[in-house]
Amino acid sequence: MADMRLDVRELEGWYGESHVLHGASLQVKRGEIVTLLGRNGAGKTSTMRALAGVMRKRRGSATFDGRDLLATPPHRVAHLGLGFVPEERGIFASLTVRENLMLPPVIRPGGWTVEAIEDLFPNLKGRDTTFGTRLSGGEQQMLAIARILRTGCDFILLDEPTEGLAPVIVEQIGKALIRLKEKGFTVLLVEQNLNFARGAADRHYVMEQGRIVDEFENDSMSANMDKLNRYLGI
Amino acid sequence: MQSYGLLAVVAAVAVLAPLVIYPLFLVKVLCFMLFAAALNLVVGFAGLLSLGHAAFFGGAAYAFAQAAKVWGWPFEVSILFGVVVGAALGFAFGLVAIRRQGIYFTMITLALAQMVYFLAVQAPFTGGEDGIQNVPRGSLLGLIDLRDTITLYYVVLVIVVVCLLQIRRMVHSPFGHILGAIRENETRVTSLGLNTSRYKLLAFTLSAALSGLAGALKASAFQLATLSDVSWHISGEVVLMVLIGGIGTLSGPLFGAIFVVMIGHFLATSGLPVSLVVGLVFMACVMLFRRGFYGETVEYLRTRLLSGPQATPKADK
Amino acid sequence: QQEPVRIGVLTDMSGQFSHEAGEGSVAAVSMAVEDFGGEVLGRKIEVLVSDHQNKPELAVSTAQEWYESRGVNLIANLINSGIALAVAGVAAEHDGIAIVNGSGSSKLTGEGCTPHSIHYAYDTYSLAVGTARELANQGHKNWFFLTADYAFGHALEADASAIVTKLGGALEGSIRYPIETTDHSSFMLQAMASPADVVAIAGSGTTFINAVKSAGEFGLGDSGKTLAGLLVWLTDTHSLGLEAAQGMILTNAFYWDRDDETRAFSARFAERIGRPPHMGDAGDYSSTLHYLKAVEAAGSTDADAVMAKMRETPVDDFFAKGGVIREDGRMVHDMYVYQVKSPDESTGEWDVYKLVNVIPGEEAFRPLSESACPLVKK
Amino acid sequence: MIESDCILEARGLRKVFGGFVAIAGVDLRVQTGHLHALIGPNGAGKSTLFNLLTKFIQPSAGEIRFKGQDVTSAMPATIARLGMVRSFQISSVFPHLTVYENIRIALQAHARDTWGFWRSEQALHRFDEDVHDLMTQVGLEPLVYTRAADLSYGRKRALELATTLALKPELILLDEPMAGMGQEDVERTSALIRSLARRHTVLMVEHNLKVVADISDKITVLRRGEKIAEGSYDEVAANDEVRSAYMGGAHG
Amino acid sequence: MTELFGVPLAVLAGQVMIGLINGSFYALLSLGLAIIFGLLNVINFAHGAYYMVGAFVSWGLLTYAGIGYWPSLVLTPLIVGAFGALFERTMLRRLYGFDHLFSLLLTFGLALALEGMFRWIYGAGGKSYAVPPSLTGVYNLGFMVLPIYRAWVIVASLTVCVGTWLVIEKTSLGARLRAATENPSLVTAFGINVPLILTLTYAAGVGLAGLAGAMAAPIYQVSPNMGSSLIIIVFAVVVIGGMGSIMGSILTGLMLGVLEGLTKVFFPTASALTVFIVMILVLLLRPAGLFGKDK
Ligand SMILES: Nc1ncnc2c1ncn2[C@@H]1O[C@H](COP(=O)(O)OP(=O)(O)OP(=O)(O)O)[C@@H](O)[C@H]1O
Ligand SMILES: Nc1ncnc2c1ncn2[C@@H]1O[C@H](COP(=O)(O)OP(=O)(O)OP(=O)(O)O)[C@@H](O)[C@H]1O
Ligand SMILES: [Mg+2]
Ligand SMILES: [Mg+2]
Repeated sequence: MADMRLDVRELEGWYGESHVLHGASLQVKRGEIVTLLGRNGAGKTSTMRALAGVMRKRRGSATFDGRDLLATPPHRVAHLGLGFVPEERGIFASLTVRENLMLPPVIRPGGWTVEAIEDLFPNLKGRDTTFGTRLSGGEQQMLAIARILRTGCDFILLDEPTEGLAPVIVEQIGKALIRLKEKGFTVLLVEQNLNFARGAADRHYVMEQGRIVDEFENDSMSANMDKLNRYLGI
Repeated sequence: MQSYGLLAVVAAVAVLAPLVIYPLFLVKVLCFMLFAAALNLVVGFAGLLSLGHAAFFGGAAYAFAQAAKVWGWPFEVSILFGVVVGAALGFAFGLVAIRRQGIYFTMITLALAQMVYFLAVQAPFTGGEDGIQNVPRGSLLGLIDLRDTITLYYVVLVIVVVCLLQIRRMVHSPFGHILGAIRENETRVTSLGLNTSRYKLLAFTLSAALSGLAGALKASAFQLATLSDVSWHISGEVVLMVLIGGIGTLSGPLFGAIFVVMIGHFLATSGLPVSLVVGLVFMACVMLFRRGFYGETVEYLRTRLLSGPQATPKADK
Repeated sequence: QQEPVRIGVLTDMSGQFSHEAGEGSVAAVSMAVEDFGGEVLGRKIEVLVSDHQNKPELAVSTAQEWYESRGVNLIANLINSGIALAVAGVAAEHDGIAIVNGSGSSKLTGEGCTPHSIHYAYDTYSLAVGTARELANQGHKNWFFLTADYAFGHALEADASAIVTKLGGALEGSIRYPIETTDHSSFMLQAMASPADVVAIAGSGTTFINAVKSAGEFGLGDSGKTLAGLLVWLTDTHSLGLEAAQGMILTNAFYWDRDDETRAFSARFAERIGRPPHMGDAGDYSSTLHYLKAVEAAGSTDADAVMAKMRETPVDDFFAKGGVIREDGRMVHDMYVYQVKSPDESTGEWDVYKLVNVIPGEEAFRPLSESACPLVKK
Repeated sequence: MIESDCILEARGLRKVFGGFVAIAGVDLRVQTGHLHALIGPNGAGKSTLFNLLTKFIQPSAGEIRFKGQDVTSAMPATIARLGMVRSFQISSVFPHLTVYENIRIALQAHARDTWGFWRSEQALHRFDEDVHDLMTQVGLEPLVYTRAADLSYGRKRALELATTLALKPELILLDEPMAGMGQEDVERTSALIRSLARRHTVLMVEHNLKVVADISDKITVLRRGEKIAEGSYDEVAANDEVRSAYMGGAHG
Repeated sequence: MTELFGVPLAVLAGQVMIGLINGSFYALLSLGLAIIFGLLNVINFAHGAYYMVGAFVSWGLLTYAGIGYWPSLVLTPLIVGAFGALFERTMLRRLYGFDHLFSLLLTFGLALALEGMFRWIYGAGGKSYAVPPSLTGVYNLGFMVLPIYRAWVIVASLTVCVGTWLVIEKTSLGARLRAATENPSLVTAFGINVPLILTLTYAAGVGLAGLAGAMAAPIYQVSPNMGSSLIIIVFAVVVIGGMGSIMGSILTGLMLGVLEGLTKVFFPTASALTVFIVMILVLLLRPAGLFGKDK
């Protein structure tokens, strides 16, 4: 299938000796925004890490644009067009805001300009020389998203982007996601904020104990609310 | 129980050893065991890598030699004096160094120890590079004549065992737990309302006092105190002992001390280039046994035989 | 089968002093044993070697073990003054003998003297005497000291300045440089700025070599001052090179190219380890041989008996003529003052010194009347 | 004058970071027994204000009073000992210790049982019961022997809360306690915080408006280091400035 | 003659000059150390040993291959750097995830081993390396003679220092290096080949030490322990300058050289202590070092 971008089958993963992914399978098509939902500890972040190459001990198969992700050396993954915004933000303390922003190499043309980024996140304006981790928690989150937008990648792994952000900013990020989607970006999103997820996504996967256990179209979300509440323990 | 059996074997070996092995060598091993265990108290359990412990060890050796030889104080008082000097130096070092963390701490301890070294080179009472020789051993409490090395061995054995038990207790004590927590996340401990510097300072001083005891005992056994005891090579060597044995394990440093002291003796007559071999051993230990021989073995047994998810040794951060 | 006679060479085999002792002393002692025939009193002679790694406690425990349970009768070389003093003490408590050729500390025959120890080849006093007298004779009387700031350096400086003043010279100043100093040019400049006409370096090993190098670099020679080395090993001069060292005055107990006897020994020695012997090596050989002769004469290895024989018999070999071991353990023999040749004068790699003076034994060493040794009856 | 029902009072607090004004003269009064929420856009200075109150950083100007006592120049440890304890925005636990040990350390600190280097480990068993109580409160009891490092994000937050509670503080400062938690945890935790507020005073930073609306007694809104509104949720939610700067289209 | 505190000004001027020379050595050595620390978080205890190896390589090139001073100024850093790269690839790399204690101990062991090996092969006494003919002779400055070789050393090492600084601070390479230290796996996930840059950084750092060794060879005795007596001082320089601050180490190196030079005049016995006393004072008063940034 030509518009299939990410195809993950029976993905297993380990942190050292501890086995945390137990055969997760999921697919993402071009231009889709897909979320991973699940309780704390379900393995959402681990899935992202496994795909981005941060988690090294993996088994199963994961192809991205037809290429075998698991066989790609970790520093080549980004060059395939896969951008990663980690859960813990990963802002570098010894780099200034500017340096943090410019750090990921541009992998292809078409990335956002610094102006466009500052428009989306006005907080970052004028903070170029501040050290990264001096920013407030929310500002760090913005920076983490911003620097990936710059690289020109068109598939983004986004781990809880709204965590710690003020409602206005969350709204803006929601809009930004829609804009990205219009531009042809594909996004795999981990999100705890259900409202946000419903507003942005096309499809949702539900994870439990390192497996994908269910899948909904966004449209059928309301119909499946009971089931979802059970999964998420609400 | 099994461990009692093991304990009995160890005790028997310790008591009978001087019949087989040269007693002065054994005393040296004991002193370095104590020294390594004392250093491990700060390196392994408080996360403070000191490269300045030679100052306490050697400083106490000089103190002991001065007291016993020049002032003619009795054995136990002179030893105590050595401990006090070690502790005082440790306290002074601590006051300065504890304020900084990580490598800065290490560098300050190294610098302070170098200062002590230079003072020892130049101060009149240390005898410079000649050192202080022929220090009398005297007798314990005026009763037990220590001139016989075997007697001395048993006395040192008792002292060292008592200290090791105390160290063991300390590590598991309420204080020990706080230390461990400080090593893990100092800011968090501060936010729990504790002044972390004081805990580190106490740990450092205790460690220095015990190192001083080791140094004083060694000086009494060999009847001399010399520059080599305060040089940074000794600091490095004792770190090696701790590392080889296993940082943050209780019995590891003891094995480390035995191993390193034995290597020194073995190399003396082997005809091999000593520092080349020691350097290679050092590198091999870091690469292969990051938890130390002891820790690595325990870990192996744990994962292969028990395969239980017990807490791993605290070394690998 | 009788228990062999054992000689232990306790020295620095691989550390900072290994080029001043180490291999050379082992070779020298072994040669002495072979030359003696490998047997004494019908017992084989065995040579043990231990690398003390400059750790006094290692040296002491080795020495104790050797004397007590390994049947060692003589411990030889003993470089590193702390170790030499300690082992001399150990020897005194056992039925063993220690002969020091490595360390130069004059404490060994002073407050640290023992009935079982001998200080053989040289000491700080004799080195200072030779050089100071020679320079005074040449009319250089105003001295400036660059002294390594440790006991050995202090002793060299004290001994030399006592003689300089005795000979009517003046002390223009002295600088004590820390032993860790790598760059001596600063001190050299200060010395050059002083009115002294002799700049004496009271230090040894690499720091000595670096000091001499900086003297050359900053043109000490051009300023009309003379450089004096207070402890210079043949190997130091060799590794400095004549270009840098030429003209320097120094005192030594032995030089390989002194006469036919020394040349003969040196040729054999060089065959073994690839370089001629220096005073330590020659002393190790000579003293070992002297010891073995004394054992034979005494008919036993009992330390007191052998010591008595060694004192009774004068040393007469290529190293010393009519050398005598005094009651403080000092072996008294002639010392030699040399000047380093210029590259033009030299005909070979090791042809580095020319003899300028001989100091007779009785003048070369500290007189017994000034001795701090408790064994000396005054 | 400080009224007796006001546990914490800050006047004219100001903090400048190399020219950047993070807190521009804020007055804050926290009433005893209240659950007081601090909200505001990102970078408004909420965490900085927390840091100032707990003395992790020094204010450039201003005065802080806790229980009527001037603590402007006290050490962080002193503050904690007086009964004002915080949790961190970014998780702060002892990663290599187990959940159990993490909590026990806090109990030890509270009981001042920290110096006895000569005492045996047995002495620590007296805390067991309290540890279990706390673990149950935050829902961690199945994970007693798990190392903190192996916990998922949300559970680390719960653990941190438990250690904070162990200090039996009079005033608890919580910096985004619900960040990163799943729905399930959010509900449990907000219930927990509400129950806490019955015994302790709580000052809390939180972006989850639903939670803020549900449980807080009083809300202070910061923006760019300044206080722009204060009052009940309805009051501040009605404030236009607050809506445009912070809430956007979202209403509690 | 004019005097200051009883010391002729001319002598003082000479001492300052000498201090600068030593300082430029300190700067060159601590630069490499600072790079390795700042970017790899490794306390490279073997730095002094690499310096020593550099001097020996240079001596060996001349003795065994007849390669003279100028080519060896280029070859030596490359050879030493290549050795460093090999060491990093095979051993050091495996310790990155662990406490910095381990890399410190590993390099400590390497230092011992290298020193022991060279002593074993070449003896403790060392070798001499002649000043290259094109640089022999002296300038007469009036208050002192300045050997031409020493003047060259100042110029050369300062040029190298400033060049290195420019590369690290003014290029994106520097930022990548710093980021890679903090969180290598994330930087890798951004598409940067972290292992490669780390290797190159280490190689460059020790290459600088090798270069310093090659430049020192004609001045000092090329001996196995020439590094170990310097290493602690160089460490102190880096700590005083501010760990990881490149410019800090350069300036501090120079400053301490001069300061030490002056102590050698006024209080020679304590000159070895100067650096340590300064270090302790600085750390107490300015914890992050003179030029370090508070983190
Ligand atoms: N670094 C790690 N080492 C060992 N185990 C880990 C590590 N990180 C996470 N785990 C474990 O892996 C499992 C999955 O965690 P993961 O972080 O993927 O969950 P998550 O779904 O992202 O949860 P959350 O919503 O809390 O972020 C959990 O049981 C967690 O305890
Ligand atoms: N040490 C510092 N140096 C420079 N600027 C700082 C420092 N600490 C905080 N700031 C700045 O001060 C402002 C307030 O930060 P603070 O962390 O208090 O925000 P916050 O209200 O907690 O935001 P968030 O909701 O995103 O966590 C931010 O713009 C931040 O960048
Ligand atoms: Mg997650
Ligand atoms: Mg915040």
